[in-house]
Amino acid sequence: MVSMFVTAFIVGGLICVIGQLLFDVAKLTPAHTLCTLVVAGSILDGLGLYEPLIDFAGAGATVPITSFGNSLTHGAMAEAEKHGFIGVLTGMFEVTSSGISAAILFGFIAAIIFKSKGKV
Amino acid sequence: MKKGLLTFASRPSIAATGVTAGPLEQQSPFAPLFDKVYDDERSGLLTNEKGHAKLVEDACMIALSKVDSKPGDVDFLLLGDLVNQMTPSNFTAANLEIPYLGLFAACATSVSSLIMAALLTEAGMSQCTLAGASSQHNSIERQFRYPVEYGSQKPDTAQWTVTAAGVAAVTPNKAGNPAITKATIGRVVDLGMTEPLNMGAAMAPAAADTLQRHLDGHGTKITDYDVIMTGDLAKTGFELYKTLVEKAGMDTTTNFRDAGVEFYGNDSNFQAGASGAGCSSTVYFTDIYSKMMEGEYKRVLLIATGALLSPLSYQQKETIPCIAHAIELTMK
Amino acid sequence: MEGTIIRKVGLMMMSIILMLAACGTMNEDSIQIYNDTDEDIEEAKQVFENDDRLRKAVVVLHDDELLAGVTVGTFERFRKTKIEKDLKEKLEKAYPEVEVLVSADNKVVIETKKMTKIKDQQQLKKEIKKIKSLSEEQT
Amino acid sequence: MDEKKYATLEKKISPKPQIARNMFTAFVTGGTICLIGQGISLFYTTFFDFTERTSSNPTVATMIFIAMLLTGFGQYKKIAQFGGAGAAVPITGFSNAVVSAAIEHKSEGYVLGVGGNMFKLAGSVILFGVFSAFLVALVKTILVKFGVVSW
Repeated sequence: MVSMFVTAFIVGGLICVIGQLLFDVAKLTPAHTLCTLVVAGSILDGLGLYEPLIDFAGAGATVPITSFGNSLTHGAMAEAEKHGFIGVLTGMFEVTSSGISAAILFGFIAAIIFKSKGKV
Repeated sequence: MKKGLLTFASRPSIAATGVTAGPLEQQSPFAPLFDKVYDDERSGLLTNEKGHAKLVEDACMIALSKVDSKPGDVDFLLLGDLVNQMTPSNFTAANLEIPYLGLFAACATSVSSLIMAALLTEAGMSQCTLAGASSQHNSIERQFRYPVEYGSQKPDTAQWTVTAAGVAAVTPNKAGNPAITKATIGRVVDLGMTEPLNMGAAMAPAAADTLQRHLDGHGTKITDYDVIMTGDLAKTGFELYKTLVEKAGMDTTTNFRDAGVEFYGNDSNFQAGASGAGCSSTVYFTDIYSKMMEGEYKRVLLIATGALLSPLSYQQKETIPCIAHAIELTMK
Repeated sequence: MEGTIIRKVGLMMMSIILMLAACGTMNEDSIQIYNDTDEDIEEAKQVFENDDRLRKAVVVLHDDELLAGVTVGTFERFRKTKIEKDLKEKLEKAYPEVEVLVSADNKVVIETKKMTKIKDQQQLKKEIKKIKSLSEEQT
Repeated sequence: MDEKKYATLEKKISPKPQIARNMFTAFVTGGTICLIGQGISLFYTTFFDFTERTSSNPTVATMIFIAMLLTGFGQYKKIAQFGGAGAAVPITGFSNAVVSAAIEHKSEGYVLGVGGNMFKLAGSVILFGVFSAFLVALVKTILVKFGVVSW
């Protein structure tokens, strides 16, 4: 059980180090970096490399943004397996519905509750 | 290049100054000299822009109270800020009902408005003109960079926009007050800098160019001035600016200062230092102004620097054009 | 100063990784089999014992269903799905007429461990069906 | 002073990002956030009917909720200034992008402000995620149809 925590910490940290390298070395803006990582996530899943990583690292692979790309692709491929080409469209948000809906919902609730301050 | 040089024979004076600042600015070494300080970024109002307008209006009223006159006695109001279409300055002009000229030179507006006021006074058309510039951290941050609460890692070259407004009342020559004697209108200089989080590097060449033209045009030397203070180059820009000036064969070790470097002291929370029209105008109208009134400085050269980019020009991969206006104040 | 921190942390990381890999292999008490049918459980024990990729196994054998929750070694988790398939084949060869479900998921291990203590048949059947549906779920 | 000479001068004088330090802080921050994520997913597997695989959905939702609170109280930008990509890459960074844009544009009203600007930063992530997923799934389906690859 403890080993899951350690692997999650290490794999999560490494993915963030890659993001930091994209920030500092490749001089990408945060938005570009996140898009690159999402695309990388979905390509990795296409090659079937991301699922074993989730098995190995648990939250270390599902929390970073690469898991968003992965679950989109995974849903699309799972549905495409059953229904062919149309499945690619129908299955897209099959797996990852909670991420987007939670972000939209909590974003709006935050807009109602909070007021931004400028303190450092 | 002898163009863009101004000499004011009638030596218009800065009769009084009004400076207001936000909560974060209380930790600035210049804070004791501020006339009014708010404990909330929005000075208690609903939106950032409303707070920004109140900041400017209070600064104008304070400057007027020091020359004990009312908005009705003022001939011209010259204001500028960085928000889209300068709405805070426009709303202030609406409340004060003074004939209004909106000026935009980004963070160089503090000096460009002084130059325009001096010109109007020199032409004998104005007994009292209010000239000033302002900026507010929240409204600039959300317009130029990211939402305030967004967690992006600011590099060491980033600058923190100051929440402050500085306004000066310019009148025909008055003994005992700093007089505006010479000025140089800056040229737009663009040496291909593209990183909006390193504006100091983009503005440094403009400051060096204006300094060089001012000294050559008016036939003065670095040593004639007690201090040569640039607007908001901050640490990186100030280093580059000094290097450029030294390459032109001048010594920058004695009397070179920068408002951006000094505004927040040496607090690493603010990365390279301060920026914004509020930064240069407040330091000029408090620190420099009081030191001249006390006689510590006899002759100063103020070079305010401004980056003339927009969020749109950045996204369209344009480089950052910059400008720097210079003005010379003398105590007789 | 930077360099020393990085070296210290690097060292710490290496030791943790070594510790993970070196965990113990299978032994007697790490296999729990609950069997209320007349099937011979010796072969199942054999299958789990000589597979050194596993660290723990909990098996419930109840009329024609066999439910096995296994925990694999840290670095074997990369091939978790393959391990599940292997064990399923072996067990199906050993018990042809029994319906086999093998899962390396934590949840299944926890639930099967609880199930070994349930006595009444009805409850047990319901639990097994619940676990089956859980492990097929995608979202 | 022409552009090239000035560019080299600027490169020499502008402070470089401390790559080693930033990598270390990103590693620690990202790791801690994923550690917390692992704790939450363990919580869901033990007390609720989620397997290890399906517990990622409620975990992501809870992390987004926590990031909303941190952003609302103005703490997230401090974590991000320290952690850099360590705070931006996890799903909390995505939630921070959505929540901060929503809070920021509240002054323009809920429909035009919050509605119009909420996905100003995070929208590109969704766009490129869906587009890349579509391409990858399409390519894979074609390959499978040609029998080059099996599912």
